[in-house]
Amino acid sequence: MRSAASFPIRDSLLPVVGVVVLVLLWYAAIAAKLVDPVLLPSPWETMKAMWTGVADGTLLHDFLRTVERTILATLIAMVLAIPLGIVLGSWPRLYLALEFVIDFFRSTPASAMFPLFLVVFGVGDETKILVATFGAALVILFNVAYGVMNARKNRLLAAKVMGASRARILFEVTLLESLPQTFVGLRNGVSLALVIVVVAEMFIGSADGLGHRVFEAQQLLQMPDMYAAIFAAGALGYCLNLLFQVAERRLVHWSGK
Amino acid sequence: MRSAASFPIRDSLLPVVGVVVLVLLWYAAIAAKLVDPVLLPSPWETMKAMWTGVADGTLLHDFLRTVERTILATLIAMVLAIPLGIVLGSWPRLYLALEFVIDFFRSTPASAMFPLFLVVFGVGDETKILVATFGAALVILFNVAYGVMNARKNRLLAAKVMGASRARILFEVTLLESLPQTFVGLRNGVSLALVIVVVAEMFIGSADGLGHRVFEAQQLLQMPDMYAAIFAAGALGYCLNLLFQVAERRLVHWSGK
Amino acid sequence: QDKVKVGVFPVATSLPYFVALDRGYFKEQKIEVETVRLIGGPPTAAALIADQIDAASVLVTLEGMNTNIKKPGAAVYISLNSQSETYPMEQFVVRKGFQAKSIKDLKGAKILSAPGPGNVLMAKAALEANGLKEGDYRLEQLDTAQHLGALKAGTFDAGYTLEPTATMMRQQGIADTLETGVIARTVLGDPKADAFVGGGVISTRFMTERPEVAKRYAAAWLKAVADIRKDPESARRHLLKNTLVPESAINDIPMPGFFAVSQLDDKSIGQFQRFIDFSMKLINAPETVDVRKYLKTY
Amino acid sequence: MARLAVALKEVPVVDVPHVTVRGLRKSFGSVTIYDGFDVDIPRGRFVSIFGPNGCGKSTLINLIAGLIPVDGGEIRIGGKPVRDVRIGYVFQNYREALFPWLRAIDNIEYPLRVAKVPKAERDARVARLVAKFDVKIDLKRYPYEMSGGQQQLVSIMRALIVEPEVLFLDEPFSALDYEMTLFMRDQLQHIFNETRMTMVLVSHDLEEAVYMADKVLLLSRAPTTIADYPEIPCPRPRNPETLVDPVFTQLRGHCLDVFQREVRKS
Amino acid sequence: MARLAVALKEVPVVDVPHVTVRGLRKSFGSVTIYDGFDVDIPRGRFVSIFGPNGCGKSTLINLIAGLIPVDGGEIRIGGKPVRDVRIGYVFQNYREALFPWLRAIDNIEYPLRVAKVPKAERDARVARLVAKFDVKIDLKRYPYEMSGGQQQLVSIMRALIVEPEVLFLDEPFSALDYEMTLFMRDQLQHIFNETRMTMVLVSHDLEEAVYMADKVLLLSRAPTTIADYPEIPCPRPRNPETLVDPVFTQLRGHCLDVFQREVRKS
Ligand SMILES: Nc1ncnc2c1ncn2[C@@H]1O[C@H](COP(=O)(O)OP(=O)(O)OP(=O)(O)O)[C@@H](O)[C@H]1O
Ligand SMILES: Nc1ncnc2c1ncn2[C@@H]1O[C@H](COP(=O)(O)OP(=O)(O)OP(=O)(O)O)[C@@H](O)[C@H]1O
Ligand SMILES: [Mg+2]
Ligand SMILES: [Mg+2]
Repeated sequence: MRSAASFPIRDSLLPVVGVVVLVLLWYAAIAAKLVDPVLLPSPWETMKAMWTGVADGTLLHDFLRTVERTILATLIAMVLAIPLGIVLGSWPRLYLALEFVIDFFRSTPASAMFPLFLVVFGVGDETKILVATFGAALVILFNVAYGVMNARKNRLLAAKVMGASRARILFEVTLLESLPQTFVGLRNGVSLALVIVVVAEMFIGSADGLGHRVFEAQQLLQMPDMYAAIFAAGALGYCLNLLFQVAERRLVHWSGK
Repeated sequence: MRSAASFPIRDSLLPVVGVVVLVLLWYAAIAAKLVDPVLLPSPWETMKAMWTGVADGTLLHDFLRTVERTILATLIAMVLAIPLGIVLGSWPRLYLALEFVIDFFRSTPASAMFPLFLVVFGVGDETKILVATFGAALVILFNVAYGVMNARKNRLLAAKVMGASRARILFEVTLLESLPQTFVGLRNGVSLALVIVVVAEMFIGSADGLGHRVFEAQQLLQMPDMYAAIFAAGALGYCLNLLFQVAERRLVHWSGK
Repeated sequence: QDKVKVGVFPVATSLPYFVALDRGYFKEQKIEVETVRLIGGPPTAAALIADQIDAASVLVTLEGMNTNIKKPGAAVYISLNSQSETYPMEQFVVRKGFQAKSIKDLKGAKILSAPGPGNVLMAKAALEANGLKEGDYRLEQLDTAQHLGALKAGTFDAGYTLEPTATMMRQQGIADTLETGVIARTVLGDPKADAFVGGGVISTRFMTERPEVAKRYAAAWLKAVADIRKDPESARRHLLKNTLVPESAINDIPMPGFFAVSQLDDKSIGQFQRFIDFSMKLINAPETVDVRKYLKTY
Repeated sequence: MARLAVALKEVPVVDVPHVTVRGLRKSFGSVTIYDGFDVDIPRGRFVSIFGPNGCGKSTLINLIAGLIPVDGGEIRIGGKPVRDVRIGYVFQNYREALFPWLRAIDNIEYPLRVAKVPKAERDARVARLVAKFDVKIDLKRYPYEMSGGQQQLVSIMRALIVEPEVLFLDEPFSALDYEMTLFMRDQLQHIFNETRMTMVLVSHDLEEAVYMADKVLLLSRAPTTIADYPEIPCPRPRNPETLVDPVFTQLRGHCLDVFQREVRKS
Repeated sequence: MARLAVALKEVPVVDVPHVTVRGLRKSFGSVTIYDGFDVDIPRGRFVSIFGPNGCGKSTLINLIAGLIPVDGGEIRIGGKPVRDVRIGYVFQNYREALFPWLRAIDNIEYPLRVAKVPKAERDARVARLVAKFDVKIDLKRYPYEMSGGQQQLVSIMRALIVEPEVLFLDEPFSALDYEMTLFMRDQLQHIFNETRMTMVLVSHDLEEAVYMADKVLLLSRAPTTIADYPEIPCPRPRNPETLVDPVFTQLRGHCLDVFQREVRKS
C-alpha cells in the first residue's frame, strides 16, 4: 500500500540488493577473521575462480552436465508424480493407504537410498538421475495430493452438478484448484532433485558435474574453486526455481483473488 | 461420497495395507532374483536385524540420538523461520530482495555446505544440528512467506478496517490464513532436517545416530543392519510428519471449508 | 576387442590401471576397458556383488575379504598393495603448533580419523599399542576431504589420515607426520613389514565365465605392475591425468608397494593372513577367511 | 392444512411429480435439519422455496442435486437418481462457484463443453443467450475482475446455457441491482414459459417468491417440515399487473402469515 | 440538478460534512471507474448508495474505508485520514470476511479485543448486542458451520459491536430472510437514532435504500458520476406507515426515474 516513492530502489534491482548484502557480510566475516582465509576465501577470489572455470570451459561443462541430470530427473518426476498425486488426492482412502509409505520414503535420506539404487539400477548415470527422480517425485506427489485434498469443495460441486465426469472434474477443476500447491511442490521438487544430483555426483562418484567439481576441489583444498562450484549450484537452483515461478505467475493468475 | 460398505477395510487399517503391499513387492523382487540377496536382504532378515538392534539397545540409542538432533534442529528452525517468513511474506519488497538469496541457499545441497559449517562451527554435534537447522529453516521460511503472500486479502482487509494494528493483523489474521501453507513447510522442513542430520551423521562423522549406523553397516556390507537403520530413519520421519499432521488437523480445522 | 568394466577409484593406489590404460597394455591384449568411477569401497563392493563390474582398480583387502564372507569369490586379488614405513600410506599427523613427538604424546588430544570402521578401529588399536586407552583422547571419524580444513582450523590436534592428504598437509605447512607404517607396526610388529591393505581385484564370475579374457586382462594389469616396480618415477606421472594429484606434488606423493600375487612368498601370505585375521576381529566379523582362496596367480 | 389455492380456483393442470423426496433425513453433527421429510416437485412447474434463515433451504436443494449425501431417505428426479439427470444450479455462493481460471464467457460455455457440444454450436448458443440477456459487461474478463452482481449474472447464464431438466436457483438475484433483478425475473419467466423446465427457486423476497411461482413451499424452522405448499394460480405471463391482482395479494398475505407464525414459534 | 428534497420540505439540520471525497480517481486496468469524483457525506446522517451493478458502489466505500488505494484525489473523514478513524464495515462478501478460525461469538468480539476492551466489558457488550438482536442461533459454532444468512448476521453484529464513527454496510441484508431483514432494518434504524453515527448503506432494494436514508446517493454507470443526491425528509422513527407517506412514495418514484434513466443511457 505504500507508494513506490518511499522506496527509491526499483523492484527489478531488489534481488541485487540481497546479493550485495550477502557479499558484504561475507567480507565482514573475513575482515573480522572469523574464519581462516584459506578455508573461506574472499568473494573476489571466488569470483575469479568462477570466471576462470567459465573461461576454460570446465565449470561450464560440469554445470551443463548437472543441469541435464537435474532437468531430466525433474521431468520424469513430474510425469510420474502429478497424475499419481491427483489420483491419490481425489481418492483419500488410497492416499491413506499409501500415506505411510510416501511419508516414509520422503523422510528417508536419498543418500541412504544410494546403495539400494546402485544395486538395482547399476553404477551408471541413470542411477544418479533415478535417485533424484525418486526424491523429487515424492515431494511433488505429496504436494499435489495435498493440494487436491484441500481444494475448496465449492467448485468441484459446481462442476459435478453440471454433469462433468469424474475424470473431467479431476483434470479441469481439481487440477486447477490445486495448481498453487502443485507449484510449491514443483519448486521444492526441482530444488531437491538438484541437491540429490549434486550429492550423488559427490558421493557415488562421477566423471563430471558440479558435485564432482565440489568433491575434487575439496580434496585438494582449493577453496575458491569449491565455493565457485557451490555457488554455481546455488545459482542453478535459483534459475530453476525462477522458471517454475514465472510459469506459475502466468498459469495461476487468479491466486489469492 | 462412496459408502463405507463398498470398502470392507476399516480406515485405520489402511496404512497397514500400504505397508503390506510394499513388503510383498519386496519379497517379489527377491523371489524374481532382481537383486543379489547379499545386497537386498529379505524383509524378514531386516526385521530380525531391527529387532536385534532394539533388543541390545544400540539401534534404540542411535535412534534417540537422531531424534534429539532432528527435533532440536527443527525447533530452532521454526523459531527462526516462522517469524521471519511472516515478516518477509507481509513485506513483499523485502522478500523480493531476499528471494534470490533464499532460493539460492535452498538450492544449494546441504552437504555442500558441510565444509563451511565445519570450518565455522567445528565438528561437534552443534554443526550437524546447525546444518539441518539451516536447511529446514529455508524450507519453512519459503513456505510461510509464500502462504502469507498468497493469503486471500479479504480477511486482512476486514481486520484492517476494524483498526487492527499491522502487528495484530500479522499475528491474528495473516498467520492463521497462512497456517495451512505453514504446515506444509513444517512437514517438509522436519523431513529435510532429518535427512540432513542423517547425512551429516554419515559423512561428517559421528559416534552415534542412525546415519552413523547406516554408514558403518554399509562399510561392513551388513545389509540387514543397514536397511534396518534406514527403515528406522524412515519410520522416524513418518512419525515426525504425523505429529505435525495431527497438530494441523487440530489447529486448522477450517481448511478447505 | 573384449569389453571389461572396471570400477575405478581415482587415487594413487589405482596406479596400475592408469599405467595399463595410458600405455596401451589393455589394447595390446585386445581389451576395451570401460571406466566406471566409484568413490570408495562400498559402491565398489556392491558393484562387484551385483555383477555390474568385472574388476576393480583397487579394493581395500578388509572390505574385499568381508565381501567374500558375504558372497564368496566376489573379489579375487590379482595384485596387492603394501603399506609400511617403506611405502607410507596411513599415518598419524599432528597439526603445526601441537607439541607431540610420538603417538604416546597424543594423550588428551582431539584426534580425527579417516572414516569407516576399518580406519577408526585400526587407529584405536594403534593408540592402544602405544599405551593410550579409550578416554585418554577423543577420536572422531571425518571424511578425508575435511581433514585439511579441520586441522588447519584447529578443530583437531592430530589425525590418523591417508595419502595424499598427509602430503598436502605437509606441503601446505598445516601438519607434520608423526608416524607412518602404522598398520605394519601395530599388526605385524614390524614397521617395515608388508601390510597388504589393498589390491587390484577381478570377480570370480569374470574369471569363470570369460577365463580367457580375464587372463589377458590380468596380463595387461601385471605388466603395468611390473612397470611401476621397475621405474616408479615415470609410472607415477600417470597420476597427473587420472587423479587429483597436482603437478607440484607429483614427486612427493607416496605410493604403496605394488606386488603381483605370483611374487608373494609363504611368509608374505602368512603376514597377509595375520592382517586379515586381525582386521576381522576388529570389526567383529563372525568368521575369518582363508586368504589363499581369494588370491589368483596369473 | 387447507390447500388455500385449490379452494380459490380450479387448477386445470394435473401435477405429475418430477422430483420426489421420501423420508429424507439429514443432520449436521448433533443438529437435525431433516428427519423424515417428504415433498414432491411437480414436472414443468415453478416452485419457490421460502423459509427462515438456516431452516435448510440450501441444504434441501443441495441434497436433491446430489451435492451432499443424504443420511437417509430417497430422492429421485423423474424416477431416476439425480446423477443421470441434467440439472442446472445457481449457487448461493456464486463467488466460489465460478472458475477463476476461465474468462466469464468460458465459464458460461463450460457446461456445453461438458456436454460435448461442438465449438460452433457452443458459440452460437452463448451468443444467443448473451443477446437475450442484453449483457453489456465485458465477458472476456475473469470473474475476479467483476463486481458481485456481474459475477452472479455470469453464474445464472452458466446454469441456463444447457437447458437443464430441472433448474435450481439459490437466491440468484441477491447481488443484482434493481433494474437487473426485474429484468432477470422477466427473463427467467420467459424461459420458463418457453421451455417449461421444472424450476426451483430459493428466495428471501416474498413478493418475488410468490410472483415467480406456481407453488410456494413454505418451510418451518429446523427440524424442518412443510408449513404450507399453496398453489399460485395467477395466469402467466405475469407482469406488474399481477402484483395488484387480488388473488396474488391474498396469497402473498397468506404466505406471510404462515411464515411469521412459523418463525415466531418456539 | 435540482435538490428535490430541499424543495419539498425545509430541513432544519445544517449538514456538516463528515466524509469528504475530492477529485477521486480510480481505474482497474483500462477501465476507469472514478475520474474526478466529489461527494460529501454529512455527519450523523444516514446515506444510501444506489446504482446499477458494477457502477462502483463497493469500490467507493472500499476507497473511503481505505481498503484499496486511490489513484488520485483526497478522502478525509472528519478532516482526518481514514486510518485514524474508528469505522465499521459489513462486507458484501461476508463469507470471506469472517474469521473461520474463530467461533461466531469470538468473531463478534474481535473488534473489541482490537480496541483493548477488558474481558468483562467485552462479554457484557456482546451479551447486550445478542439480546438486542434476539439471536437464536448457536454462536459457539464456527462460521463455516452456519447458513449464509447466519453468517451475514454475525458479520453485521461484528461491525456494530465497536460503536464506530462511520458504519459502512455493503448489501448487508442480501442473504437474510424476510423477517430477519425487516427486523435488522428496524434494529439498524434504532441504533442510528440512538447513536447518530454516520451510516452508509449500499443496497439494491430501492424501497430499502429510501426507507433507511436521510439522503440517497444515486450513481450513474461507470465512469461514475452523481446522478442525484436527494434528501429524504420523512420523519424518524420510520415504520410501515412511512411506506405509504406521499413524500416517501414520490421520492422513491423520483429515484427510480433517475436510476432508470441512468441505466438506460448509452
Ligand atoms: N457444514 C455444516 N456443518 C454444520 N452445520 C451446517 C453445515 N451446513 C449447514 N449447517 C446448518 O444447517 C442449517 C441449514 O443450513 P442451510 O444453509 O441449508 O440454511 P438455509 O435455509 O439455506 O439458510 P439461508 O437462508 O441463511 O441461506 C443451518 O442451521 C446451518 O447452521
Ligand atoms: N480487482 C478488480 N480488477 C478489475 N476490475 C475490477 C476489480 N474490482 C472491481 N472491478 C470493476 O470495477 C467496477 C466496479 O466494481 P464494484 O465492485 O465497485 O461494483 P458495485 O457497484 O459494487 O457492483 P455490485 O452492485 O454488483 O456489487 C466493475 O465494473 C468491476 O468489473
Ligand atoms: Mg442458503
Ligand atoms: Mg458491490
